[in-house]
Amino acid sequence: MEEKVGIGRDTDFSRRSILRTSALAGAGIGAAQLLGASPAVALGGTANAKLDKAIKDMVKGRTIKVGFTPPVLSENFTQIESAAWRKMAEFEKRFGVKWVWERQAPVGDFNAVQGTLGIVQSWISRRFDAIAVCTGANFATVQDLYKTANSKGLKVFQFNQPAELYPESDLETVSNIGYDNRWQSGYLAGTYLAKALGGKGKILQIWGPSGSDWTRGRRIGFDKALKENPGIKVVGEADGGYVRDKGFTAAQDLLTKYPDVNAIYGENEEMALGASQAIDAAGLKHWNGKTGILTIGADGLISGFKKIAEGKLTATVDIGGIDQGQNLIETIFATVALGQTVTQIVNNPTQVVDKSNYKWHQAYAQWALDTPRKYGK
Amino acid sequence: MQDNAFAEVSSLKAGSQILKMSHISKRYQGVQALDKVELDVRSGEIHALLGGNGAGKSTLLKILSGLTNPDEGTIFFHGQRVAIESPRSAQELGISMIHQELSIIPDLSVLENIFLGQERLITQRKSWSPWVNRREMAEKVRSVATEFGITEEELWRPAGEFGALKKRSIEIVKALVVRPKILILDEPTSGLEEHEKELLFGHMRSLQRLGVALIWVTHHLDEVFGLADTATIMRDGKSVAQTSIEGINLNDLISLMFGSQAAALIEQPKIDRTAGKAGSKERFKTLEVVGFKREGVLKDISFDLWDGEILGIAGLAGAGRTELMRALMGIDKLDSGSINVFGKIGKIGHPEKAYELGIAMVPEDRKVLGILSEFSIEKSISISKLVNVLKKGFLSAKKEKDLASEFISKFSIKTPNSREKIRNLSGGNQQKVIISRCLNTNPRILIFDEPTQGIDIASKVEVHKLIRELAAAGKSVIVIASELNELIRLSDRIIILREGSIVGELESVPERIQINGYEVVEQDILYKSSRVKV
Amino acid sequence: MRNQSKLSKIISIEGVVILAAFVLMVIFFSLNADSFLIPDSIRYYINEAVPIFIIIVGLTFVIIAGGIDLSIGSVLGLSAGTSLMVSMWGWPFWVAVIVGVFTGLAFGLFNAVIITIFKVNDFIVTLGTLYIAAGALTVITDKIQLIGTKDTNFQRISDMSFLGLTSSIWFALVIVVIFELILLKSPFGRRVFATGIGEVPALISGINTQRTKFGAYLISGGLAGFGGVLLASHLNSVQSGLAGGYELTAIAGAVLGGVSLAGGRGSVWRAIVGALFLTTLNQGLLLMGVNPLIFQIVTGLCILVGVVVDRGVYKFALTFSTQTREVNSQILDRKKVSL
Amino acid sequence: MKLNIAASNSSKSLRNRILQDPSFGIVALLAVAILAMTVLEPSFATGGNVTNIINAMMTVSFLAIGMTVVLIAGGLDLSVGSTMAVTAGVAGNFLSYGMPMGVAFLWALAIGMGIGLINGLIITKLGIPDFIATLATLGIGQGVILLWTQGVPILGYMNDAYYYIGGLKKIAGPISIPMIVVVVISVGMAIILKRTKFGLELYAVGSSPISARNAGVNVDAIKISAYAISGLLAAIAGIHIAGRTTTVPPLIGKGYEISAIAAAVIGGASLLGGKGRVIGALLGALTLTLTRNIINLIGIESSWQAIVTGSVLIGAVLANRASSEFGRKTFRRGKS
Repeated sequence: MEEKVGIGRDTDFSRRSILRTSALAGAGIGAAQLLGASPAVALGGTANAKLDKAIKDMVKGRTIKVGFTPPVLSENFTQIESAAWRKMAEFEKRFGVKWVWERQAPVGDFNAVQGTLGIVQSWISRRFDAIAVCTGANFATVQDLYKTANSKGLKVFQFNQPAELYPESDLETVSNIGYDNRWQSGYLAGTYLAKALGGKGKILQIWGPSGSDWTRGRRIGFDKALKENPGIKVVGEADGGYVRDKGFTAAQDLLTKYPDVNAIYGENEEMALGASQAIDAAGLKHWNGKTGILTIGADGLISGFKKIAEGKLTATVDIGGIDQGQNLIETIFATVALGQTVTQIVNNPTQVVDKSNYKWHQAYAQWALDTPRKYGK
Repeated sequence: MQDNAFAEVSSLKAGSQILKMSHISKRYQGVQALDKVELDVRSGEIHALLGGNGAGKSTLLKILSGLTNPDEGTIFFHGQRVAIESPRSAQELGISMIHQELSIIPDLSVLENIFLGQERLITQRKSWSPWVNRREMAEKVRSVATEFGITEEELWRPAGEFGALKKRSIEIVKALVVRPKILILDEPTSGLEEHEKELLFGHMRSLQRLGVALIWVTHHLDEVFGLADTATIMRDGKSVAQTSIEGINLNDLISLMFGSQAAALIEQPKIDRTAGKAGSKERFKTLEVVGFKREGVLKDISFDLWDGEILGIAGLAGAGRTELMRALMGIDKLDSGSINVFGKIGKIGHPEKAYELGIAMVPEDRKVLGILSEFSIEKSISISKLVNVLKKGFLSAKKEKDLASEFISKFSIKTPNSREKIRNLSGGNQQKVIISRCLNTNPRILIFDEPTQGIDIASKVEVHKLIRELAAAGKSVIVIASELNELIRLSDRIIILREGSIVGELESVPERIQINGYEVVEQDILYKSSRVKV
Repeated sequence: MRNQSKLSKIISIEGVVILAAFVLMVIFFSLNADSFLIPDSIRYYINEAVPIFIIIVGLTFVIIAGGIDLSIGSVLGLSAGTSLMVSMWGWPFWVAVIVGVFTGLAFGLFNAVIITIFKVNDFIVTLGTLYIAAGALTVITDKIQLIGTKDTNFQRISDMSFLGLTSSIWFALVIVVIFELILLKSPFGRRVFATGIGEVPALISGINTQRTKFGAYLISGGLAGFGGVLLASHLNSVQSGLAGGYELTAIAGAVLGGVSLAGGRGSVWRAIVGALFLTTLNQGLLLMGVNPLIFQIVTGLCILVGVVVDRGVYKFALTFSTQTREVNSQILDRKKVSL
Repeated sequence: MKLNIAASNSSKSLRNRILQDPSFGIVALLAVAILAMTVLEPSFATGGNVTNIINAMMTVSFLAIGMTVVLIAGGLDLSVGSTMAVTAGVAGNFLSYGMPMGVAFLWALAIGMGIGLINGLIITKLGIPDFIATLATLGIGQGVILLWTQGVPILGYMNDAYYYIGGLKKIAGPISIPMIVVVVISVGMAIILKRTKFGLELYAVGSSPISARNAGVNVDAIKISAYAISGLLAAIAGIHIAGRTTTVPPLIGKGYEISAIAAAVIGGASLLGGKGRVIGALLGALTLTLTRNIINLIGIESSWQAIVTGSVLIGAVLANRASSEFGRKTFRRGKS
């Protein structure tokens, strides 16, 4: 499973190499890491003016209409969107492509399936060029609609979606830009936690809403980590609904019963932050490297990094939101404007972030948020 | 239109003028409800405000009690011009009102109901004080409450637990406890028993002696004599006369109230009922009630009902008259007892069943229990037996219309058309629609609970006529009426209830009246229904 | 005065105002939103709204009978879950349909029993069953991933095409027509109205009001069940939280269409127009590319304005048809009298 | 009969008084649950857990008290959740702009009360049914906060004082500021309901608006005040929850209106108006919080949570009904 990590799959790399070589920044941090360059350097560079011109001629200043629909408005999706804008601004400058960007999120919670369907359908009616979807709807629900979109010549992309849970052959999207929730999030968190605790300890888990695909995926990975570390015992779990106050209350209840736990896993960062507050409220100690309660979440939010800096959150899995945003635009550009093909699954690099490495993750996220241009209304 | 229509019929009694309403006009969305009305009230008088339904009495009282504001006109209170903008400002002036419809707030305790809105007047505290002190209130209202039969314990119970009668007492106590300068009584005796009426009248007199002016609206013209000093008579939104009661008779009043129509009302129509009853046919039993029991309400009640007769049920409040009828209709569950309707023996578990067996009821308290306000006349009439208007399993608009038209012409229901909503009709016409509804089920037994409550004299006469006609046509009729006069004059036979038991029965009432005179019959019933158990 | 009475006659035809507003909105969007009038797009959003149209029919019965049913949304979701589950087990499609409808009926029955026999407040009971149905769906989807049946018959229930419309839409149309007939033309429907106008006078008129209410809740539950079947067949996948919140759209739509929450007033087609108004508003705004964050604001304002206008018209019509002097202020009082 | 009230009340047996209390059913239910949990789950009856439960019930308590006031007046307020979210946003955002805490809170309170006033005005002056009016303002409120924040949580407004206000830091032992605020508000509101004219008029308006009007009560003013109180309490809840969660996600208030209604009704308030008590609202909030606490402690699978909550709601209302029915019957029997 290790080989699945990152964008390191051969096919993927070679097919997208045109963009890569022309602009390092395009590959985001994933490529930057691989090629040993920092994003800041890559940004200013126009490595190959000829190539840029050739692409520019091909694009002919065309406009690409993109619809972007996250399942809910939240910090995580704001970061992804901002990263996408950054890339759009760059491509606009280099290749003369114009963008129409529309972001619509179903108003409601993670389960507002019908909302997402309606939004996507309206874009199909309005003949958008590309549609980027992340939805709490389960995989099966949306495939029919994607098929319709395909048949009308629209390109549908998913981002941040646990596509790995379904057979690749069933996916009707052009590409899924995301990461593997099982190994790149659940398993990473589990092993980090086990390692930090020295392979022994009692832990609590706060999960998202029962039955959601993210939860399902991360649980598979976390369970595998638990199997490999039999010394780690899950003593309690609860539903935190992906939101902070519920995560807080759930963790508070569980901490009363098990004040002696060594770690709390919050399936997403909001809930992990809620758990961190519960530790404060219960007057317990945060993890200091040896003792206290370790907290780990997943997302890679600016607010999470701040808490890591304060020592209130031990770690989080940065799910590569910035890279997802950037890669999403790259893929859209490559397929829509250049007519290339891409792999169906594009997994971005993820990493456990703790006090040792949070600074550059934070700076990277901030870089994306400071996008030179905003799109959409 | 005609200012000079207002005429002083006879000279007024002495006493200083406390209230003068002058040139009061009010339009309700296109309808002239009041047209330059004059009202002149002196302290220490009982001033009857008379008129048919729709004459504008209620609107005038609403203006006086601050519930609505006049379009034009002036109000003088003790010679001072005042504006009565809200119920509160009416209270400040010392104007209290007992409403025609029960104005009780069910979730508040009896005590709270009494002092709600008049805390300051009761305690004489500063108006800005936000506090209420229930104990203090209880002290202040206890004596008046006890007089009207409200016990200490009852003061603290939610008012919703009590029946209509006690609620009326609560309202009266509420009005009296603030020692008003003007007390408005809108049909205060409706639903009251004879002895309670007397109690109320006594109170009215004592208030009068204290110098309180009482404005009294009533449909019971006979009550007016001997109690009221003055009467203002209204017709079609105008005040047509103000007269002293002394030296005027009932017929004069009716003439003033109804103008040209009055003649028809004064002569009561006679219906020949012997045809239906004493013909060659033998009388047969339509209903047999056996051993009705319900804990605390009904104690082993049995009686029979014959075709073509009007059975009156007399009794004081709490005697169980309405409860008996509700049990008969299957509204309340019985502990034991059964009925026999034309040989069908059993229990009635639900009004639906009662209608199936041929029993129909015209309930008391029309606004709350009677009408389905949103329904048109057509729908109101057909609802109890929809089978009659079905065509191939669906409701037929035509059949409903025909059915309604039949009753409209038969009972001369006054309405622009059969699609008019029932709530837009006057009380009397509403009552006729409800009777039509019952008749549509082709009942053999009809129950009338307070059939003429809150309707004007003209309608009352018509309803009485209708009841007699029904009996003449062979139906069995049961009548409950608090007004003994009405009950006695309507019924062929009267059974008397007391504390849930039958304590007496009077056969052939009309004959008895002829032989012994009305007074004797009334005394007899009063004696039996109020006698204390030995 | 004559003109006024003519005008009042026209606008007092119940439902005319909301219909007019709907037409105006359609004109506005066809001018301002590209591809609003494309048949595909219309078909699509109406198809998506079918479950709401179906539950609004049952809801109309309940509201006219003087009750409220908050559970219909999540009952619809649960029924979708049970029917799809059964179909995924390999049972024939008609078994799945029956299971779905019976799931709805079971909740309708439960609501009806607690409300009419135990006499607990309808709002609270159906709020409780809302939780229970939503929870049951969560439990099911937590155990089994309801991601599609292979039974094409089950899928065809909703997606067959006939005269250019999907079978879903046809089902909705048939249901609307049948239940409108029942409501307006059958004795049961008449009793529903009577019960909603006043339980006590209805009872005294010989109507079994409890049975009538019972029936209304059963219809509401059963239709929610059937709506669930259609939704499951259409999506061929079900997840927790499905259709949660539909009840609010349905209630808002019904009220906008002039179904009075106080009971006793309304009709199925008007409720449908109300719902159509809301879904079309949503679709139009989507197609105009309006920021969806202000959808709720616009929708909220539309509901407020719509209801104000509807009531205004009702009062206006009332005034001019009234012959008597007394304007009954009690008609607008929602307090119900109990025996 | 020179009995005073106390005497007349005590003339009924203490047993009957307890049994007839409108909240008896729910108290009994709670007592059984608490007793069972104490026996079954050692960590339940610990001081830590008790403070947890109390802290967790604060938000719903504020809303439930407000909701009770509205229900007493015969209304319904579905907008409290979004009002809470909006005011939490106001408090957080204004603080992060560097506004002094008191001023920011005043703004939040004023806006909460303003929303309540608007609700009241729409309902009374435009005659829109409360359900629909507040459903609309619920949507509008949610839209406003989403539009304002663009979906991004409001961050970075926490300061030391706010940790105390949010109850995350305690002032003495287990006592936190929100607890004190809840107690003060409960006592204050109970006094208002029981001892003032305004309270009496609230019940009167809810029980029978027409009769109340006849008695000289300004029905509209009372109703509007009830909604204003509800909005004000929603704002207090908003200020509190912003401190408790340390960030304000835009959808923070979602579903709270339902919890508030459920709590108020479990506590004996009637949706038909005229009934309800502050203590009932607190009991209702406790019931909901306790349910979740028990689910978490005994490790019921989280997917069952909604089913349990729904059942508890119906069960609690049935229990209340049973006890009030008993109260009426004993009174009747005593009378006859």
